Amino acid sequence: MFKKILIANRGEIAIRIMRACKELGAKTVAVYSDADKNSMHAQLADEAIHIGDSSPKQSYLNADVLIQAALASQADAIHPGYGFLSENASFAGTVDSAHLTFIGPSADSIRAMGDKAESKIRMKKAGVPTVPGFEGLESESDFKKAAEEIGYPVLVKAAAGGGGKGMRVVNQPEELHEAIESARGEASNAFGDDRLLVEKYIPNAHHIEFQVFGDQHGHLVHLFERECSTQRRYQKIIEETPSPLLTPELRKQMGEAAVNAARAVNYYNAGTIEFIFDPSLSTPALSGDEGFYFLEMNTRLQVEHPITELTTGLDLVQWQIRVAAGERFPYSQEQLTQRGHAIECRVYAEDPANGFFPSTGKLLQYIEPRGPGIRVDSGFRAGDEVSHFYDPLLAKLIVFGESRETAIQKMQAALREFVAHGVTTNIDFMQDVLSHEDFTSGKVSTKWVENKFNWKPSTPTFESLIAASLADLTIVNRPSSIVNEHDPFSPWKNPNGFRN
Amino acid sequence: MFKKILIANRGEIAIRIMRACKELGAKTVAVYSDADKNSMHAQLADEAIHIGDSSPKQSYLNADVLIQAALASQADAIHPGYGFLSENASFAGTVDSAHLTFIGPSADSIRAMGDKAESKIRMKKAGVPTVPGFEGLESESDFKKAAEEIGYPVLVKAAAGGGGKGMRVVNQPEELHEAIESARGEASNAFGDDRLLVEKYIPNAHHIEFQVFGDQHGHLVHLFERECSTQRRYQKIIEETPSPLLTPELRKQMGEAAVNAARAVNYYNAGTIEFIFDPSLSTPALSGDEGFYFLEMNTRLQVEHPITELTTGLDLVQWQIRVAAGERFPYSQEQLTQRGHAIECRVYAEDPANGFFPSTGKLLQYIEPRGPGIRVDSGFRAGDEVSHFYDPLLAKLIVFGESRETAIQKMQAALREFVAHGVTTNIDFMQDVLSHEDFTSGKVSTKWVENKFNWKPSTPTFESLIAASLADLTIVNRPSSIVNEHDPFSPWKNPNGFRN
Amino acid sequence: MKLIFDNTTLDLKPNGKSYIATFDGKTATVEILRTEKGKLDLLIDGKRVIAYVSADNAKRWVTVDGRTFLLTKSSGAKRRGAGGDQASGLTAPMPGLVRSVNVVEGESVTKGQTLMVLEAMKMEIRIHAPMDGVVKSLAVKVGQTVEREQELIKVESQTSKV
Amino acid sequence: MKLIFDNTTLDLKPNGKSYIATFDGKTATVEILRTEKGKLDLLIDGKRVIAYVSADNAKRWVTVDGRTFLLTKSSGAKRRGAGGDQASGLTAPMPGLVRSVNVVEGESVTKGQTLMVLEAMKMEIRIHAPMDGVVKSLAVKVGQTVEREQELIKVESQTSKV
Repeated sequence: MFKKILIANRGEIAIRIMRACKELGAKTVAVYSDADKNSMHAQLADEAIHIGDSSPKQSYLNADVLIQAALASQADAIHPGYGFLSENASFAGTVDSAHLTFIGPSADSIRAMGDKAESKIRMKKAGVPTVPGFEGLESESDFKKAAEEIGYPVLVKAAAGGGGKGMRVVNQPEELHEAIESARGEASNAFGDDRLLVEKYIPNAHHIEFQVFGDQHGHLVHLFERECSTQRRYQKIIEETPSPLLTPELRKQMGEAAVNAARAVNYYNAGTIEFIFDPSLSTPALSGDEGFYFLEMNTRLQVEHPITELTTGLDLVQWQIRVAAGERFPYSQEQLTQRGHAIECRVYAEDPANGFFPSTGKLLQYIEPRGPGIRVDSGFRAGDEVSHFYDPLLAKLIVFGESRETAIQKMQAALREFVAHGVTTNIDFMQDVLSHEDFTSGKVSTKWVENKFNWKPSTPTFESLIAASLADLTIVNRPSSIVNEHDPFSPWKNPNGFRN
Repeated sequence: MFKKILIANRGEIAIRIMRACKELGAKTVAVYSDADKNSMHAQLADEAIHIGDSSPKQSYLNADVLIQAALASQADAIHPGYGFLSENASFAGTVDSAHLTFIGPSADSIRAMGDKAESKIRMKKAGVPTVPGFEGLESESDFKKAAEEIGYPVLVKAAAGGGGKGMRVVNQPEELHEAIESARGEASNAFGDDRLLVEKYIPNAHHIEFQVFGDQHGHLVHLFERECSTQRRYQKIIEETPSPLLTPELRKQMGEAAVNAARAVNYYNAGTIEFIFDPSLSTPALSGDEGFYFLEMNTRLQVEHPITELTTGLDLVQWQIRVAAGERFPYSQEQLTQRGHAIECRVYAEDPANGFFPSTGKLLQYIEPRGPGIRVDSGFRAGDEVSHFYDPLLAKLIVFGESRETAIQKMQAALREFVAHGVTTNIDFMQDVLSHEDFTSGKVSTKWVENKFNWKPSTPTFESLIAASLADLTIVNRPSSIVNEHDPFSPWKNPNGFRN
Repeated sequence: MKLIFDNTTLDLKPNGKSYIATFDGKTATVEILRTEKGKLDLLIDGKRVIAYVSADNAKRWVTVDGRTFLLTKSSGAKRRGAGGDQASGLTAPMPGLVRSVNVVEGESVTKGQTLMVLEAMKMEIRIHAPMDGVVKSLAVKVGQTVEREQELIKVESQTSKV
Repeated sequence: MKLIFDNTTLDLKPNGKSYIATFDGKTATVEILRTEKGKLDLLIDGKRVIAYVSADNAKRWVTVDGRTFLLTKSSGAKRRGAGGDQASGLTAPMPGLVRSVNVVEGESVTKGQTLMVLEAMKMEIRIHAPMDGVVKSLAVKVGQTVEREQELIKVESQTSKV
C-alpha cells in the first residue's frame, strides 16, 4: 500500500479522496492555487503545497508542477480525481515516468477512449452497440436506402458537425430530399465540409451509464447502472440508481456490453461507459435493435460515483487506491448486487431562472442537511467564497432509501433542510424537478429541462417577507449580527500569514 | 398514515424519529423539560411543548402530561423512543385508551416480557434456550446432581439475588460444599432469603442480540444479530454487526429462536431478543448445548438500531411508524440479507480513567466527524450544556465498511476526527479498545473492560503542550476568542423569552 | 412601520408582545419566539415558522419552509431606474474574455438581441439588449479580458430618440 | 517565557518568525501557519500539526492527532494543596441525593475507605477517604439532596494528630 498520496484536485472530490487515504493509513498531500489557499481541501490534508495562481492552467492543469510537488513531498502515488488532468493520457504517462503510481487506468486505455470517433469504431469491432447509422453516403437513393434500413425517424447530420448545426430530423421519406439539401448547405457554411451521415433519431433519449471496475490482473466487472438523464446545458444535475427504466434482462445485457467495451481497451481501475438509451424500445428483442448505444467512456472516477457506493456497499475510491497498488478486486460479477435506491442532487451555485448562470459570492450561511441515509460530499463551509475560477458545484447531496419512492421523499426532506445564502442555488429548482410527475414516473429525458420543464421561481411568500422584516428589526440593525463571520469554520483569520 | 406524531423523548433519538416522520410526511411534536428548553430536539420539531421541570419524573416520565400534550396538539400517534416510558405497559395502554396510536408493540407484549422471571419461564415453554440451571434445591446432594448435569464450572447464586451478592463460581465438585455455605450466608444477610439456585457458569460470555420485526398481520422476521459485548458498568459502548463469532448455521438457529421468542408474546413492531452467548461452544451441536441463552427482550427500538439499518438497508424507524399505522412489513425472511459490516461507538461524556464517571459541562468545541460511510446520530451542538439530569450520551458514531477490517479502520479515522471539549469523553478510550488485539480478534466479552483492559489515558504529548502554550499566546489572551460562543448553532440568545 | 422589499411593501405594527403584519390585503399576527444569529423562530398566526435570514448590504436571503428567496430592501426612496434611465450601460456579470462583439456603434438593436458574447467559467455568456434602442458606445473589443462589473456597452433607448 | 500545565513546565522562546519550545529535555522549532477560533495550524519540526484548543478558566482542552488532553494552566505560583492541606473537605462532584453515610464524626478512617454514597444520574457515587485520618465534621445527612461542589464531609489527616 502507498505511504503517501498526492491528490491533484480540489474541492469535494479532493476531500473525498483524502478520507479514503486516511482510512487506508496513507498520508495525504493537498495542492492548492491562490484562490484555494483558504479552502477546506488544503486544510484537511497532512501537507498542503501551493502550486500556482488561480487559473487552472497555472495550477491544477499544470502537470509539471504537480509532479514536482509529488516528488518534493515524497508521495508515491497521485490521484487525479475527476476533471482537470484525470483523463489526460500524457499526464498519466508522465506520472509513470517519474516512478510514481497514477491512481487510474493505463495511459494507453485513456488514449484509446480519448478520441471519440476512433473509440466508436473500436467499440463496433468489439460488438458494443453504437447508434445505428451510415457514413460516406453520396446519392439521395443511398440516403433513402440507409434511412429505410435504420427506420424513421432518422437524423441527417453533418459528419464534421457539432452544436446542432447541419442537423435535421426526418420523420418520413418525403421530408428526406429537403433535409439533405438544407443540412448540406448549413454544413458547408459552418464547417467547410458538406459530408453528411444518417443515423437513428432518438426523440426522448435517456442517458444511462454503467460503472466498470477492473484490477491489474485482468479481472473486470460492472457495478450496475446510473440513470443520469436529468441534465441542463448537457450537464447532469440529478443521478439515480437503479434506473427506473431497466428490466433485469436489459441491465444484464447493458452490463455485459459495458464490460466488453472496457475489455476492448484493457481497462483497469474505475471507469464509466455512457450509453444513449431509447425508452421507446421497451422490448428491444422484438425490434431487433438493442435500444442502447455506446456514447463514450469516462476513464476516471465519476462525479456521481457515490450512488453506486450506496447501492453496492463498495467504497470505490478505496478500491481505486487498492487496485492501483496491485491488489486484486475480490468480487465476482455474481457476488455484486444492487440494494435499495440512491439519488444524487448536485447543488450548484447557479441561477436556474437565468439560464443556469453561475453565481459567485461569499456563503453567508451554509447549513447542510444531515441524518440517517443522507450523505453530503462537499468542500465548502459558511464564510467561504464561491469563486468564478472553478466549477460552481457547492455540494453533492446523496440519499439512500429502500425504494425509489422513499429515496425521493428523503431527498425532498434533505433539500428543504439545505440552507445556502450569499449565492443563488438550484436547490428550489431541484425540489420542483423531483416532485414533477415526469420525474416520479421516470420520464425525464436529457432534453426535458430545456424543452419541457418550464420552471419559474416561486414568488416570495408572506411568511418570508415577515421574516425579512423582523430580521431587520431585531437582528440586522445590530452590527454584523446576521452574517456568520464568527463561525469557527469561517475562513482563516490569518494573523501570521500563510506558508507557501 | 399519521398526520402528526408526538415524540415522547429527547436528544438524539427524538431527532432520529423526527427525521423519519418528516420523510413520511407527518408533522412532529416535540416535548421538552426545563433543562431541554434550548435543546436541538425541541427546535427541529414542527411544534414544541413544555412538559415540566428537569427531573425525568416531572417531564419525560409523566404519562399524563404527555397524553395531554398529544391531545392538545392533535397528534394521532406517540413514539416513545427508547428508555423513559418506552417499555411501560400501562403507558402503552393509556395511549390506546386516549384513542392515540402507540408506536410500538401491544401493552400485552410489553407486560409479558417485562417480568424477567415470568418471561424466562414463558421462553422455556416456547422452546427458546435459557441458561441451564435448577431451582428449588434443598440437600447438598441435590446440588451435586444438578451441577453434574449442567457440567462444571457452575454458578451457585441467591435466588433473590442481584449485584453479585450471594454468588460463587464452582469449578469442581470439591468446592461445592463451601460455596453453598458461604453463598447461603451472604444471601441470608443481604436479602433475608437463603434460597439458592445453580446454573451454568459462562466464563467469557458474549452479549449477542437479535433484532426482530413484526407487523399487525402476524408477519414476524428477524433482522440478524448485533454483537454488544463491549460494555462497561453493564452498559454497551461498542456494538457491531455481523458478530465475528457467529457461523451461518448458528445465526440461522439463533434467529429462529428470536422469532419464536417474539411470537410467544404475539409481538409486533421493533423488538430485540438479547442472548448470552458462550464462545467456548464453537461447535454447539457436539456439546448437546445450544451455547446461547435467552436473557431478556427489549420491547422497543434499541439504541444500537442504526448498525442493523446500515447492513440490512432498512429504515427501522420508518417501518415502526408504518406498521403502527397498519401497513404490512413487506419482506420475507428469505428476502432479508446482511451486507458489509457496521459498528457503533457510543460517545459518552464520562471519564474512563475514573470509573466511567459522568462528566457535565458546556461543550466549548464540538465537531463531529463526517464523510462517506459515517453516520452520526446526536442531539448536541457546540455551546450546548451537558447536564446531569439525563444519560450522558453525546452522540452515536456509526460507520459502515465492506468488511469488519475496513469498518474498524473507518471508525478509528472517525474517532480521531471527533472533537469534544468542555467535558471528558470516552473517545480516546474507544480508540484504544478498537486497536486492542482482543477486539480485532473478536474476543472481547462482557466483563473484558473491567477485568482485562487496564486502560490509562495517554500523558500529554510535547505537541499538545506546545499547542496549549501557543493558544495562550495567540488566542486566549484575546477575550473569549477560544470558546465558540459566536457559533450560529450556539444556544438561543433568547431576547424575547420562550413561549411555554 | 413600512418595509419595502423589491416592489412589495409590508406593514408591521407592534401589538403588545406581538406584531401585526399586513401585506397585499393579508394580515397576520406574529410573535418572535427566539432569535439567534441568522435564524428566527416565529409564531405566525399560531403556526411555528423557522426562518434563516442573511444580509449583504441591501440584499436579504430568506429561507422559510425549504424555499429560499432573494429580496432587495429598499430605503423607501424612488427605486433606481424606474422609468428614469434613458441610456443603459451593460456591465460584465463576471470576469471573462470578450469572444465576439456583434454590433457596431450607432447600430439599431431590438430588445433581447445578442450584443456580445463573453466566455467565463467555460461558458458562453450572451449580453442582450435590454430594450429597443441604438448602440451609443462600445467599451471593449474582441479578445479583451474584462473584470466583473466592467462596462461593456451602452445602449440608448429608442423612445428618447423619437 | 515559561508556561506551566499541571506539573510540567514548557519553555517557549521567540526566534524570528518561529518559536523554540523546550520541555523535558526535548526541543522543537515551531511555526504558526494559521490560527482561527479554537484551532491552530502549526509546523512543529517541519511536521504539520492541527490542534484544537479550548479554554475554561485555567482548564485547557487540547486535541492533537486524534487525542484529547485536559491540562490545567498554572500561574506559576505554588500549586494548591501541594503538601499543605492538613484537613481535606470533600465536596459533591454533581448534584444528587445522599443515599448513605457510613461514618460518624470522630471515626478513624483509612485511605480509600467509602465514607458516604450519593445517588446521581441513576448511579451510585462513592465518596472515598483521600488519606488515613479522622472524620472531623459531617456536613450532610442521609436523604438530603446536595448541590454540585457542596461540602459533604471533612477528614483530618492522621499525621497532623500525631
